[in-house]
Amino acid sequence: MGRIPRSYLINRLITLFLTILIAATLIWVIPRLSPVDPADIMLGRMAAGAGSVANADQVLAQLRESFGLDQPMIVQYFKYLGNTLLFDFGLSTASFPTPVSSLIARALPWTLGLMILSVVITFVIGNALGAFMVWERSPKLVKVAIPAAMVFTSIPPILSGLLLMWIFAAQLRWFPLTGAYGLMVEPGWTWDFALSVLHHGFLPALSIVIVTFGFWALGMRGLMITVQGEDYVKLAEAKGLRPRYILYRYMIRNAILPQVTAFALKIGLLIAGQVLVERIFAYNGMGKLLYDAILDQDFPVIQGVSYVIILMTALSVFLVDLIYPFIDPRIRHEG
Amino acid sequence: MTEYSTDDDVAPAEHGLTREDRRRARRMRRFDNPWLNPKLYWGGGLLLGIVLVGILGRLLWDLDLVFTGSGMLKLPPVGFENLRGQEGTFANPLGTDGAGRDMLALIVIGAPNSLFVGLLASLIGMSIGIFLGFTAGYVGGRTDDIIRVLSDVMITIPPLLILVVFQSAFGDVSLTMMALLIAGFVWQSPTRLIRAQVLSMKSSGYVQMAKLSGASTFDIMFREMLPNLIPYLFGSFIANVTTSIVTAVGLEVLGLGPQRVPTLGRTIYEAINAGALIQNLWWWWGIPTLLLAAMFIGLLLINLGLDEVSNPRLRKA
Amino acid sequence: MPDDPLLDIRNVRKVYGGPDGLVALNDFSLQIPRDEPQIVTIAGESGSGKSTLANLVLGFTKPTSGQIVFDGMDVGRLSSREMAQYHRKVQAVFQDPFGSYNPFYRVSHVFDMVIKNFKLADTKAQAREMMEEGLNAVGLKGSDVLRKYPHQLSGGQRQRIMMARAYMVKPKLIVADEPVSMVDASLRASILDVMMKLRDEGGISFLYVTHDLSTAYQIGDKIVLFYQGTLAEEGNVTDVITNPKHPYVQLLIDSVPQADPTRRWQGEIELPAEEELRTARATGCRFVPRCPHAAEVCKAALPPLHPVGAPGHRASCTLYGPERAAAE
Amino acid sequence: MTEPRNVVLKVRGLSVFYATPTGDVRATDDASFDLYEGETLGLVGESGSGKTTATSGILRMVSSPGRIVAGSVELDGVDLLALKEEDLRRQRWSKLALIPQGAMNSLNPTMKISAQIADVIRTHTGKTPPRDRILELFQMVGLPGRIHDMYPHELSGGMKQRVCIAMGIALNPRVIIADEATSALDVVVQRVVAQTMAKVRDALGVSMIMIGHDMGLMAQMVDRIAVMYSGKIVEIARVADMFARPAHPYSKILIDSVPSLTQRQALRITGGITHDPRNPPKGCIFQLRCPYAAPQCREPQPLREINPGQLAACCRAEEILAGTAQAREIADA
Amino acid sequence: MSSTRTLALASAIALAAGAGWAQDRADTVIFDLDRTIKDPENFNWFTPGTKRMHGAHQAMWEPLFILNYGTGDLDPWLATGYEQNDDSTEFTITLRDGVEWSDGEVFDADDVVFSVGMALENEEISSREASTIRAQVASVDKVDDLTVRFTLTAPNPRFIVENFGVRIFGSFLIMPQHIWEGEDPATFAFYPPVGTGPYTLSSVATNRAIWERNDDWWGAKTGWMDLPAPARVVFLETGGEESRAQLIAANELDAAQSVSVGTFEAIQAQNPAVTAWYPSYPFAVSDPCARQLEINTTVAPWDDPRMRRAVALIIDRTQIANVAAEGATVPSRTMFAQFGSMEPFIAAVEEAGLGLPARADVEAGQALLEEAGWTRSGDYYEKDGETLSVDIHVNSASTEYTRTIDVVVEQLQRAGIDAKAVPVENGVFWGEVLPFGQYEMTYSWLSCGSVNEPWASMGRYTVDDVVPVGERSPGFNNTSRWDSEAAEKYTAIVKEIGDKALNDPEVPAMVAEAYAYLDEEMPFIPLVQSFKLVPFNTTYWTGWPTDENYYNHPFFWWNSAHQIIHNLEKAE
Repeated sequence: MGRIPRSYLINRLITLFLTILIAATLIWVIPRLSPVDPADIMLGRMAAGAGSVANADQVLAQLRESFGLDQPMIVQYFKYLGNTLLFDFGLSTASFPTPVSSLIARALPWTLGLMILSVVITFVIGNALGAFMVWERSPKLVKVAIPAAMVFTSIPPILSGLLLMWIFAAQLRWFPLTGAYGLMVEPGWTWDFALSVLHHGFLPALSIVIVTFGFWALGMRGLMITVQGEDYVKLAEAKGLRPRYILYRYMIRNAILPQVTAFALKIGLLIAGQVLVERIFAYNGMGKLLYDAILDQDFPVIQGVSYVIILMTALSVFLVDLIYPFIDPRIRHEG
Repeated sequence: MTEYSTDDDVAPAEHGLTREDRRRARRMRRFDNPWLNPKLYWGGGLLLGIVLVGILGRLLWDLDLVFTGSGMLKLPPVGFENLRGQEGTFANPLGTDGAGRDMLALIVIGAPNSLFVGLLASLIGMSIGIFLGFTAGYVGGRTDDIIRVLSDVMITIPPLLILVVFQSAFGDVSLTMMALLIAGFVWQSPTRLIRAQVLSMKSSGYVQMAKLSGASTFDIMFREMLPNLIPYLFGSFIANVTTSIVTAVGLEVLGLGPQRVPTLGRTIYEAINAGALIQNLWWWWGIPTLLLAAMFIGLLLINLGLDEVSNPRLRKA
Repeated sequence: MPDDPLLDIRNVRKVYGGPDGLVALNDFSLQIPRDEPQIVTIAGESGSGKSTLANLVLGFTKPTSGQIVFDGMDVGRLSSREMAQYHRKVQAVFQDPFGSYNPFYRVSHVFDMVIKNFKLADTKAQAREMMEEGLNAVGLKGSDVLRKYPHQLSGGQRQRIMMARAYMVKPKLIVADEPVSMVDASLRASILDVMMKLRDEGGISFLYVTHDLSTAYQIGDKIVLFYQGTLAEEGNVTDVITNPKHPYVQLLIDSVPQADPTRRWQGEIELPAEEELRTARATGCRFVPRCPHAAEVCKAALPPLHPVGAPGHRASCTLYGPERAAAE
Repeated sequence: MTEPRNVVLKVRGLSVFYATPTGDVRATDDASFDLYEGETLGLVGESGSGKTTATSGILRMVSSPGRIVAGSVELDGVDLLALKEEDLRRQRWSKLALIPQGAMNSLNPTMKISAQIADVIRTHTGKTPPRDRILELFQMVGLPGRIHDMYPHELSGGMKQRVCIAMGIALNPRVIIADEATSALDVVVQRVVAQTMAKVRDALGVSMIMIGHDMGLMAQMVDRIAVMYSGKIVEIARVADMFARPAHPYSKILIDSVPSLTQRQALRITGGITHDPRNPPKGCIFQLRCPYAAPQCREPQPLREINPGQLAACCRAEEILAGTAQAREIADA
Repeated sequence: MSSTRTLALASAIALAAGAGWAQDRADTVIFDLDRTIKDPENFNWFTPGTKRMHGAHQAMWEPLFILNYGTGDLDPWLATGYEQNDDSTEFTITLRDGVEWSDGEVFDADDVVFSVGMALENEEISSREASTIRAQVASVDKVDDLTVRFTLTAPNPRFIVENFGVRIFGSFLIMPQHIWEGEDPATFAFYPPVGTGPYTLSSVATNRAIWERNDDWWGAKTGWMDLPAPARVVFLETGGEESRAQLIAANELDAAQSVSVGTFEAIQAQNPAVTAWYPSYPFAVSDPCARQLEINTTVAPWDDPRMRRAVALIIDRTQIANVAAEGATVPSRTMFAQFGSMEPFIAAVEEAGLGLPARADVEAGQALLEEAGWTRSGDYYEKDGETLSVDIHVNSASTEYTRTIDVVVEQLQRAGIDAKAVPVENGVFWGEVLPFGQYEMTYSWLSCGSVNEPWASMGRYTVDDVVPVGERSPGFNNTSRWDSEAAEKYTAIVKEIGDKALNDPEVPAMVAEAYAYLDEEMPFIPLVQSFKLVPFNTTYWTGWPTDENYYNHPFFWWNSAHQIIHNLEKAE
């Protein structure tokens, strides 16, 4: 274990590259299959706001040029690929002429923060619940938790968000209704700001947590049951080790391994699920950005956000694959 | 430390049994048959219930009530009162939504629609999965490599995103179209699963026996291997139905997906957009959510049951 | 007789995983005569190549080099139709009596398959009769077992049904791959007995693949002993077991626990570390790292088979050939 | 032959049942035996005979749907079955260690070998053992020191089995139970491991219960032997007595079924049918397969002393010993 | 974690975050912002994408005039008045004396000339106001420090109200020359921004902008107007109807963007301090863009005016108001938005016996169909074996749109026309369907424009703007492609109106005359007024605009919101 053979690395890098290439191509090709001219859409939005547009043809020609739509498709495609690799997604059509990359750069930290917060909580709670559900010594209460957990999983995250907002923010007033930090708090590396961010992030994170932890719990339950039947767990009991130690070191440690891979794969889905939660909490992350972009038909932004999310997923899968041998000594990279 | 096994080397004695014994033996066999699993039945029952709502509702209820303005707006279910003090009537037993559409009619049409998308997407995904999985596992070599890399790559791409791009570009789609799109993202895991199973089965005793018995490749794949894959296929199918419904509802709640066809997700989207929560129109968002929950719990139970079928260890826990 | 053997294995070599891969079977030759049914034991530890040989003979894998000729057919080059014909003549019984059954079907499925694919019977009644006959040969009754599911039978029953199935095809050769190792001791005899009966009364030869020298000694005619893919010693089973020549075979026989408390193991043996075993795969005698008689000459090349007494009794060891003397 | 010896482990009336909807399966039924200081007792039986269940009962590690129905397991006078859970945990391994079957899967794949030995020492002594102590244990079982920092998957089967032995002796327990400890190994490796086990046992003077199905291995390793059939102990005797003159028909079949490497002889085949474990026959458990079954076998057959040191559960034991028993006196029920 | 501990932790955080804010809240007015501030550090309003409704043009940048929707007059703001020549090609604006930028520099005619000059000289700056200026203005000159003269390319009596009067949403905003001088107006970020208003930017992020009162504001110094009461103005992104409703109910918002009637009722049930334009049902105020059914007059059978009139008669506009708007709006009497300042024109049309009744007359409609040769057979009308059918395109972006069309479809179906709704994406709708005439009928509000005079709306259906189907309608005008004899006569009268001064007394009669052609041929069918239900919270602030306190409309996201802020008073 440990050392990563070069052939394996190359193999994985090729898959990574392919993933990114295919994804980037898909999100470029699909909008172009649509019969609609993106420049028309932009003009249409101007009209939708005001009812009319003066000098429409002149504006259109200008838009076409600034989006490179006057060039042949194949040139557009390769330019797109090249630019995308450099994180240049062009200009937003809805908030022209802001570059998409700067919109993403502004939104990304919030999404990452919220996601890491919720994902870590979900992962920990879900897996712990799943583990305790199987563990013989855990209280009965925990063992009936799974059906309850799964009921939550069926709720769309937007509803859980609204319900939580209704209960904890509107009625109980424990948490703020919207935003990523307090109205009068200035962003910066201060305690006030950090506390405010935590305080504001709690409900959005929770609404993601309660609809996703069931997934982890269920997965962990299955894995734990398998591990529970393993001979080494029985031997550990015969060894007279303390039950908690067995639970952590012999059971969870082994059962959690496949969950780590699932974790990486889930990251992309999580951001997708975060879209609406960010919207209702007016939390200005990638999800909100994407949601607005969908409403505005802002394809450069949709493409950019999708690309970044896919990149994150692909990279996290790639990284997990690379570090897997370090957490599971049985796995060796095969060339 | 093998577990105590009751099925190895012990043939049940069939001699000198009284009628009582035989009845007991029959009951015992039913217990031994893993398919007779309460979870499977409860789960199946829940789903069947939703299908029944669709079928009976079509027979017994006037579905024209699903049109805008067919009733008073925001009427509560029978026995409740809304904020304006209007009481529910039997003309709209589950109340109406903000456009005066009858909730019962919405559900009678919407719930089977949501299930339909899930089932169709999963069915198509499974078919692709079975085809590619068997090809990869049985043919192997370069073909296997290509299929594996492709499915690895596709597993990494979050389907919702691609669907969002697609939907934003194309606008309205039909239920079938949406199912087809989702199907494009649910074939990977059955492919992987079947490939792995086919690989392990390829060297199993009974496949070798079938070869020795002169069975054709077709027979081996579909008469020997496939029946034994049924619990896995079924499990994977059910899991995919869940994924597909989640994806479809996700799109619908974003306001994407079919615009004109009532689905549970679409109804929730409209409820949220109209501020149903603050208006206390709980039936508007609550009933579809409840049905979705029933659907997911049904699917979950079936899946848990299937897990127990294919993995006897789970039966105890 | 030697002109046209039933089974002729000629210098067969099987390498897994490319040219530098693991040599599972190294230039092996064996003949089973046509008109004198025999039980030929293929013995060795796990990883010795004996199961590879079974798979090669059954046509499940193809040799890397060399030929397996059965009844004039080159087993490595059969089309799928010819393979079916081949399997009418060569059948098998596997180690795991449970795994050999498709759990989805009733026991009768294993018979139905053969009858259908090999067109053994024209009518249902005829088929039924055939099954019954096959089952009678192994001491079972069709009404007791055919309608059951495999898990409802005991391990011994399952394995005997497998024998009945193989017998029903009326093959000339049955590859029995560890047929009794997963069957309880008190039931083993019944299966071994069926094998002997099929040889003596059915005229069927057996390739009896096993790690258990005792049963081989009890029922076998000829024995071939493998060590890490190479043939260590071969000969008449009585000669080899009572008078082993190869140091490995000697060690092996010495290590079999005797069911006699008065004759316990004498002395201790050392096992080399795994690395040494691995490096030993390259050239020369594979047993060098563990051999008490190892000499430099043993590392040079794989020792050829030297006759060691009784006719057909040969061992691959420099102790019995000229090269050792030459080196010393 | 009758030197007075201390009883280390006293098992009385141990019954472990498995619940099924149609009644209990009596996996181990009323098992009683003594284990003397320094001796090795063999517990043989075929699959389903309940020998492994008996081990679980002794270790009090029966998992659902099984349960210990009755009996006592006294280790140095302390009844393990009556202890509180925490006290039982302290007794485990320090007094009663286990060398498991299938060492392949008995080691935690994500822990280093040394850590898995160290944790049991630390738990029971409260002190982390020095590296030297672990290496010493390795040496005792003939393992190289370099495996200290290795993971289980890096070892061969024989080495893993020896790791388990090293683990078993780490706390100098009073009793070691070796459950089919060598049955998955190749013949030569089996011999090495078995001899290692014997050597360590003799060096430490520990008592041992060897569970197995291989009569040959039993003959090599044990002092006394107990034969189980379908949950019942049907005979206990010194190993020499057992092989020379078995008193129970099943013991006789087991011994006869071992093929010899010294002389070719006709195969001896036993007939009869095994019974449904949920529905055992009344009386002798073996009557359906017994070649000497007689009408009186319908009565319960307790374990009784036939000769000094030899107990058997058969009403016709004397006849069998004398060679006068007539075969099959009752028709198949 | 135990629940009590969670609770304790939560309240600890809440306390820490909320400390000190309570007393500030009373001095702060919080407005709703319905979108993300995509690029918070860019205050260049010349570029498209609205970069001003987060307070920039409500609290910082002041307009020259503000159109009063109640009176139809232009209330002077940074300007004191204007004069125009007889043919409306030259306008002279007088600026207020003493106006200062928030950085202390003087605001004068140079700034106006410079700002307009930027719009004229830079083709690439593309905000709607800038491109309108570019289309209309030939030259701009400084007469003196407080006087500016515009020379137009063509007569336009509405020049001031269109460009500097906040007619709809914004006006052409004057930028400080001393900062913009030498910058590229297409890329300059203008951060931190400077304006003449009583507030300066304190902090801005993607979800909110905070403005602090400038107690040194020129308006107070010159005595023109008192300092506004709120010490701080916040524009806060709320995210969706549900959360804005909860925020305003929880007193965390003082003015919210439009909500539905049901939501408003729910808010009021929780918080009686929340009010709207009308104190009771229907609460809402009209929006300047009345809704209509646009008909493509080139497609058979709808090229027959009788058919269009038939549809107009069949549609029950009261039901639309009740179902789609929950009764928050009323059926349109004419094509115009029903503001006080439009009343003379609407009345003139009605007096001429034109306009539409609130209720349907299905039988009259069906008679017209039969007159056109259709006969009813079973469910639908038929002619020459063809069923009478129509596809109605509808933008799927809002449920208001789809719901209205649902109702229309039902009404037409019942009357025997096989109507079908075709929902299309927002972008497709505006990008393809409307401008290129790719529809039979569609739901739109393209007669939008008039709020104090009739021409802006009427001028959009002249024959000058007719293009064939498949070509882009200029400025989304006359997308119906109404091009008949009647249309030409209509066009002639409308052009005449366009050349008259804003309050010329002849205009109402001319409107009625022109409207007769429109009414006869129905290139579009006015449906209902659109509505905005804007909730205001009186817990901390009073003085919100209402029907009774009609100093102007309540659209606080418009450039006119300066008036609202100045009218606010602390609640007792």
